[in-house]
Amino acid sequence: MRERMRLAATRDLELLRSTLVAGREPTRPSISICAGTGCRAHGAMDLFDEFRRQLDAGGLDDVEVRATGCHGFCERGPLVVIFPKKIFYHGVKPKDVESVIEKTIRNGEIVESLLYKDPVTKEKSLLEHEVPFYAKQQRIVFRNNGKIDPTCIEDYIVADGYVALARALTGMNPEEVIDAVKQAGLRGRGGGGFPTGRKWEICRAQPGDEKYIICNGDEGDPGAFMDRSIMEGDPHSVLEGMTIGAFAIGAHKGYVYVRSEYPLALANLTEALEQSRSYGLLGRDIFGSGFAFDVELIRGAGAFVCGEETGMIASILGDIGSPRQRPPYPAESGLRGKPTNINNVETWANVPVIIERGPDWFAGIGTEKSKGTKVFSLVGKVKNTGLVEVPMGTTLREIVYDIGGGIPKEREFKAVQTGGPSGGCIPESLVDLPVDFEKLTEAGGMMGSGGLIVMDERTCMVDVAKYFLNFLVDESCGKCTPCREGLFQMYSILSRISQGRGQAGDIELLEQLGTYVRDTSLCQLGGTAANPVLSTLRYFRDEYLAHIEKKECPAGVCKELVTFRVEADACTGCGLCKRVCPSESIAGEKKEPHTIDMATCVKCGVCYEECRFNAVIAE
Amino acid sequence: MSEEKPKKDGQDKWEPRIIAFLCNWCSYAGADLAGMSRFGYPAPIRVIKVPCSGRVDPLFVLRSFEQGADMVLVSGCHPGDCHYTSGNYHARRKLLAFRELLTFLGIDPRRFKISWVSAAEGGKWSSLVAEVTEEARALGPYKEFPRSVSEGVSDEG
Amino acid sequence: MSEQNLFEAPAGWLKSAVDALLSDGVEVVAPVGAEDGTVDLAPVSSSGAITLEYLNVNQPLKRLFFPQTEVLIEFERQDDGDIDVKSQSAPPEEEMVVFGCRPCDTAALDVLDKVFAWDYDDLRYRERRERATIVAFACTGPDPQCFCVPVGGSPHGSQGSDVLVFTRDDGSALLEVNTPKGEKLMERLGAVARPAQPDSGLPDVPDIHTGFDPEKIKLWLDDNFENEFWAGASLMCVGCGSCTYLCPTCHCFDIVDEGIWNRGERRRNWDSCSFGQFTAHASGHNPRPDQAARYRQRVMHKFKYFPERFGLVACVGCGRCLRACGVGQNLVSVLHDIEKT
Amino acid sequence: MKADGPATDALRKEAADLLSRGDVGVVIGYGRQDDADLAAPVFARNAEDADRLVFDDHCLGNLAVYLPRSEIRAMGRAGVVVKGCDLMAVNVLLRENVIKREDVVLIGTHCAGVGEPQLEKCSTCDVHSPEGCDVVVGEPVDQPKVDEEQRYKAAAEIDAMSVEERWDFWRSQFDKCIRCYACRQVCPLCYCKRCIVEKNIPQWVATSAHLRGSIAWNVVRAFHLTGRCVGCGECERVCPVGIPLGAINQKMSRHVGDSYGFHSGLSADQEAPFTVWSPDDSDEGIL
Amino acid sequence: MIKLTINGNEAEAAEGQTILDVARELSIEIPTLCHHKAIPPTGACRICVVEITAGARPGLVPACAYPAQDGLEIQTDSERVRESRRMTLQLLEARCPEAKVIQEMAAEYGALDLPLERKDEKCIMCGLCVRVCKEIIGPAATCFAGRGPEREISTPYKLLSEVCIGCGACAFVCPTEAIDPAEFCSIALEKIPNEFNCGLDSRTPVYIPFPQAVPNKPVIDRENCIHFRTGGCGACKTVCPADAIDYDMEDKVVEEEVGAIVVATGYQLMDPAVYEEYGYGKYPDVVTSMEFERMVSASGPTGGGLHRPSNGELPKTIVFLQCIGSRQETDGKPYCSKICCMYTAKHTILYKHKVHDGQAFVFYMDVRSGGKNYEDFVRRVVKEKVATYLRGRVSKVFPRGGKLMVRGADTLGGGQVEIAADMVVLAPAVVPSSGVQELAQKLRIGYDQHDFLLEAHPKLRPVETNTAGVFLAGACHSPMDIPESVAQASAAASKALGLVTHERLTREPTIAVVDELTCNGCFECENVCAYKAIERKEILDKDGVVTAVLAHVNEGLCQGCGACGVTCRSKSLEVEGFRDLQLFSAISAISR
Repeated sequence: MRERMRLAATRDLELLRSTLVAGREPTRPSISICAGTGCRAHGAMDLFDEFRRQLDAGGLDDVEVRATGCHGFCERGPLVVIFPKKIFYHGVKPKDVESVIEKTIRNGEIVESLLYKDPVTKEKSLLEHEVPFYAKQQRIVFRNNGKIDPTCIEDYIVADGYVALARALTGMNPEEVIDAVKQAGLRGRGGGGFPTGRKWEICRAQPGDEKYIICNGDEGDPGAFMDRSIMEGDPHSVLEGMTIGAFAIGAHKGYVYVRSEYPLALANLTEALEQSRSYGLLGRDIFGSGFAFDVELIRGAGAFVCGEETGMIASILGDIGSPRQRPPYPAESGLRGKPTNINNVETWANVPVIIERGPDWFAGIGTEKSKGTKVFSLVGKVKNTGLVEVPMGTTLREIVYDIGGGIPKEREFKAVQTGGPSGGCIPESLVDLPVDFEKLTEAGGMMGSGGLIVMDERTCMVDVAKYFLNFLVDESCGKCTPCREGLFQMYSILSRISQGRGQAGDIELLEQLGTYVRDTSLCQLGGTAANPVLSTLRYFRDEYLAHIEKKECPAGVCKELVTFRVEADACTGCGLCKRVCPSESIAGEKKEPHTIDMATCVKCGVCYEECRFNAVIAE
Repeated sequence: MSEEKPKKDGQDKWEPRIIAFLCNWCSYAGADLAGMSRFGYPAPIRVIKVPCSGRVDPLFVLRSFEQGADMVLVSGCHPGDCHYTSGNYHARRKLLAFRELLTFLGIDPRRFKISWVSAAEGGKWSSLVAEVTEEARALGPYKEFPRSVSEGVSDEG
Repeated sequence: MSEQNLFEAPAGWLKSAVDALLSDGVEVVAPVGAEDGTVDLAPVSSSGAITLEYLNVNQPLKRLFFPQTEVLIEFERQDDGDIDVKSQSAPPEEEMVVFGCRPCDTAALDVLDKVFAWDYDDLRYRERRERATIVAFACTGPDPQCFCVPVGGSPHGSQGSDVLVFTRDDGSALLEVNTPKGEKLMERLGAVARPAQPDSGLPDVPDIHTGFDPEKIKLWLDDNFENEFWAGASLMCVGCGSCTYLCPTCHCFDIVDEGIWNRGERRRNWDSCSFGQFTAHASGHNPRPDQAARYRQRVMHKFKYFPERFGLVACVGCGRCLRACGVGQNLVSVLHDIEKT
Repeated sequence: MKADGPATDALRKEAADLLSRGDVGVVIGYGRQDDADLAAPVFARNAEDADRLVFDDHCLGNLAVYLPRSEIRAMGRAGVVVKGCDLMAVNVLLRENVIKREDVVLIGTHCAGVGEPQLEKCSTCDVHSPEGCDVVVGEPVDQPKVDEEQRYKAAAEIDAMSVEERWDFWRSQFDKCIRCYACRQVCPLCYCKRCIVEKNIPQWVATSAHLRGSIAWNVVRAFHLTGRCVGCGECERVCPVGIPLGAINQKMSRHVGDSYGFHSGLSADQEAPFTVWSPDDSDEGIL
Repeated sequence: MIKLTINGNEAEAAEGQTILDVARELSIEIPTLCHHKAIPPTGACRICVVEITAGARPGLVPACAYPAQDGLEIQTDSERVRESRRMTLQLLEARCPEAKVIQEMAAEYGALDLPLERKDEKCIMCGLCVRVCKEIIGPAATCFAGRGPEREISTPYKLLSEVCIGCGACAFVCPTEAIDPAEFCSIALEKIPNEFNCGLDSRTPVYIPFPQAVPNKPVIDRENCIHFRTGGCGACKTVCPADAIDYDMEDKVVEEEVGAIVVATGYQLMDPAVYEEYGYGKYPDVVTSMEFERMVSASGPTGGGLHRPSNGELPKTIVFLQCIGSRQETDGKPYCSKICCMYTAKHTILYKHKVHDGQAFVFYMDVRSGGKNYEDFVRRVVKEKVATYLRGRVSKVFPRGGKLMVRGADTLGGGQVEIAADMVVLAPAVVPSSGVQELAQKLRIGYDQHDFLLEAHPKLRPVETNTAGVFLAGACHSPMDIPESVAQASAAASKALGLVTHERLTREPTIAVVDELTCNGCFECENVCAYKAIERKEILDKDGVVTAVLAHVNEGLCQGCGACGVTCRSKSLEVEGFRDLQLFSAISAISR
């Protein structure tokens, strides 16, 4: 552990940075291994160890191996980048280490098999940004992800880290900072899209010396992990953003609220806090400006509702995470009754760049009302799942097809669900919708924190609505009647519809309840909770009607309404369905059409899903 | 009419002088009832109506003896029946104590009677009077007791 | 009055005299002892009841002439409504001889005689006095409460007695005859006593240690009707009548009517200036509202008013008031206090 | 007990303190005059007066008799020296609203008995040490066990006689009565502004000193003290003609004691037997 | 000053006021459930939503928790609002079908019967219990646990609460009686029996004694109140919206000078447990008629549901036993309690209303139905076979096979009968309320050997007592039913009015008078006066200083018995007409 000296002034930072840069040979090879949670799941840490072991063993102990934050292309992990050429390998296994060292490190050669090959064009990409997945992205928030070791503050400093803070604290006054953020047009990335600068301004204007800022890292949407990736991969960008924000608002204490399900994010943030403090980047008199600020890390218990700002404030104080009625808004009366500013991780991470590169630069990205980029977690029935950061205004088609690589198994794109569980479904017909706050909302979806779930023809929209509602029923804090009872009843209705017990009037009742829940719930969880139902009803009412009136599930998902059979003509007798059937209900000889015994079939739909010849028919 | 000589009723027969204090609500009413019921009782009894046996100052008894009574009777409501709630209870304590005192001083207690006679007890009244009159007759004139006025000359000098 | 006024009587003389008188039908009143040890003058039916063991008789001599209660008149309402009033007849005319009273008590008769024959001749009193012959016994051993001397008396004083007897321890006695009534008695007794030898000297007069000057006291009383002294002196007095009723000279009385429905009698009863109601008016007003006024009255009457009116102190120094007082009030001390001021 | 004993010293000091502090306007106590048998009352008005106070066995009187008197009340708060027996009379005076407790300072004296020879009542005294006084002076005295029968001995002797004998006995006693009312005047409980004897509309009691009047007087006196008399014996002590009044008082005390469990003077908040009743009172002797 | 508009009315609000506060000041009714004036608002139930139409983001907001803001325009009863409330109520009703408070509100909002999934919760999750405990009382013994529909009221880790002080504030504020601190408090909390319901249910230490109590206000039972026992709690004070709780209040003696007193202390039932043969107190299904009355009362402990106390089942056979203690010369009360025959007839009818196929039996000695239409009523019961009347006494009630065997004689039918009953109702003797003796002694009025108060004359002065100005009404005088009590009360009231409306009182001339010249002020007369007619009169000198306190006779109270005069030793009290002189004269005259 190297000695870290307190940076008493901006000069100290510059000095440190030049020292660090000088100490690094830009030409010397080094290895970045994505150690985001996705890649770790693919064995990234074993890979890391293997590289280290073999390098050391091979006398290459001066080659640095870095475990970096998430690169986003989780579908293909573990991802490895070899510097200085930035050669991009994907799906690297420990067995590949030997050849990578031998070929690429020692000899500068390429291991072809590890390069990305476009599934359509079959072209291989050598560098990361050449991969189509990355090509249409603009990585501002993710500027350092994959490049730096998140546990090493020096890496961040080398990457121009804390320059923005130095500038804000020593060269600007709080108003100027707020103006810059306003001018940049930054809007909250947590979902609401409230202008950040305006929010800061309100909080700053509140009387009193005791103010707080909070970083909302309680990312609870199923399938969303962009905040996690930032906290894991570039924690200092969040801390720097918070410190700048605190300066602008006049707060001296900040909290980062992270759920315990994110152990890596917690570890990296903890490390980052210690390092920042040791450099005096947190604490009193930062950069000699007289400004004092420190951050406390709060571990949440993983309740979705704690993402709601008043719920989070309650949780920080140790209370049960139930939201409270607003107004008063936290900006007026938040934590301990003091003015409190809450921004999402991604929002905070945007702040240093805005200060560093100027608001105009930032404002130049995106659409008229939505500036900058937005990170989406692209999941579902799409080939390239992962985190994507695109400028505001990028169309859904670009995201789903150009970045996501389209729908697998040649199935038809049906809809995309945006905004997390409380978001809405946007149908295929709106696939050219440019994504920004207003457009999504108009279409019945929402930006939310940036979940994008792609659905294909085999997705039952009633089931989708039921799925999300189930999540929300569970995650509702249960405080207010509409959310607790209303969602429960809606879920109950959806359940009976999906079970074929739907009755005339259920759709109207769902709409009635949905509107009621939306209009009267205490917090935004309830306020948006009906979205999955309302938006699917809006675009897929027929599907509901089919369930209710014909007792059919057109997508073949709702088990009670579906039976499976094998279309003998289409069946090639490959036996896949027989292999995957958990209840051994499928029989058939090789090359002969198979049959399903409905008496024992549990309607799991695996055969239906797996059959490559669409020979399994759901009716 | 000479008071100190035995009362003459035509046959030179001495009759005792019995002074009876009767409470208005019970004993007097009882005596009344006896009359209405035509129960007979001896004549020597001389009735003074008082509101309540509790109104009978024990000194009335002494006074009666001084004035020539051979026997004194105080009669009130039965315990618990007092028209005035508790007058007879007070009377009971005082009169019994007074009789105790008189007895101690040598005054024959048989000459001082206390009775409870209710408004309904006309019969009791009648028999009671008969009884005490008989007793008074047997006791004879209460000569020992110093009367207010002696025959002809004053009793003391 | 005969020149011979001293007689010698041998032991047993009293028995003989009493028996003789009784047999003559004379009422004899003599000292009789009671169970509680007190001795009082009472009619005797034999000489055996007489005792000589006493300093003085308990109750004063006056009651023989001025009884505590006596009927004055009787009245009766007639059938026609008229009231028939009968004066009580005079006391019986039988002779009475009183033995054993002391010179102080006989001296007190002087005081009573003056009162009852003053502006009104009290027939009853006079008649009782006239029928009685008083044989007083001279004092042989006065006690500390006795104070006859300062008020003009003497243990051997003959004032008021017809015969004064000097008893001797051996039962014999020397009899000094002071009045014709006495002479008459001696004649009647005849053999019981014989004239004494001229040299039969009288015994020595016992000493009375108490002394004060009634003149001096009167001088003070003359000026001190209103004086804080009375309040202080009377404080302990509880206002009973024992001193007055035992006093041989006190003579206040009250008149009451007693009776039954149609008949009654009017009585004269002793009364006492010590009593709170003594001077109470029917109006409710009481000129002697407190014990101080009443006690002052008692002293004034005896030592100022009476001497002014009758020329003698209305106190004979018998000491009964001192002895009888339940709370220890001492007239002599009070007089001494007056003398001292 | 000697006049110059510790009780006297303590008494004088206490009285002097009370008087000099102005706590009381007078201390009613006993004093000795020459060698008189009876310690006469002393009314100490100041600290010097207090030196005249004594307590010894000549202190027979019951000084409570002075408490109701207007002359004493006019002096202000009164301190009074009380023996245990006297205190009982004070309790009755308190009970009967004659005096207020705050108007008196009770100076109790431990007392082994008074009189030469000792008074009869002292032999059955169970209040040698008065309780409830403001201060108690003298040496505490052992409380011997009291024979209840002894307490009522005089009455019992008379009770043993026949009615006729009793009549003769009392007749001779009452014949002696001179109606001086010393018994009344010395009794602390005979505080009436106007005694019934002095009421003449009607004339309840003949004032004449004849047997009738004296019976009436003695009956009234005894009856009016029934349930109240504390047995201090002053009436009998001061009677100039020696009527055994104590026996009558004993008789009536015993009656209320036996019939109603009442013993007068034990405290100031008793309920006198003639002001209360119980439905369970005996009916014996009632026709 | 904040200016806003509610339903078109301009209103002013102070900083910190909520819309609800302002609306209530304007007497605009807004329903609430989770709101309590004493507890900071939470906005959970959403029943109080109102519509913001201008001045802020339009929409529905909870009036209880939404601050009044300048320029707000609010509709409290718009169709949108009503629809929202209706839905809230339907959802809550689906959750808590039994909750009366919801039913009542739902009735008002015309809630539809939507096909919702129904639960059977008691708790409407308003959270008042948790909030009052934490925010008002302090210990935070209760909390929310679980989320969403699983949210429930619990204690931390669902353990017995060590911090619960058992104050019951939670139960007090709970609108649906869903919480019982006894279930989670580590202190053993004893149920306080509800006296009015014969202890058949329990009540809180602060409670309204009974429905229609006058005044209809709560009282604090100090013996059971946590605050008075421990100094803690204080819940009722903090939650009381009217700030009406004052713990420093002491019982005070209120002295009123009145001209008349009407005694109407009523009656109680004799404890039938003294008759062991009927098993009262031993077998839970043996109840008194009063308990039965409460059971069948709609406002009673069971809300009118008649169940066997032993097992909650419907009593199919019921036996009414008459004269339990009444007309029992030897071991009870010799008198007839008078009301039992009629109320039992009523009870049989009530029973039939509750248990249509039930069988009722009545054991009676005589049916005494004197009174207007009374006999008709009893006849109807008998004729319509509402109940079977058996003339005879019951010798024993004993359990057998889950039933109560009632063994008795049927003297008309002949022989012994034994009925297997589910429930036995006893009609105990009517006795005067306890403590009436003490009261009577205070008032100086008489009472008989059963403690019933005595009238001055049974025929001529039936509502008067011997003490002037004291009158009787109702069963304190003797067993009587409602019409009789009302009649007597009316009579007593008229008598009392007759007394107090006259300028002067008429009284007997024979009353005591005091001779103030001789009165000693010993007040023994006061003690002997049965009528409290002796007063204490202060005698003042000319400077106004009290020189003496002497007896004085209240001429209105004195009845002239003369006991005072006898007690007075100084003879300062005499009764006019019976003066001592008059009696002396009588003695004298009669002695001739």
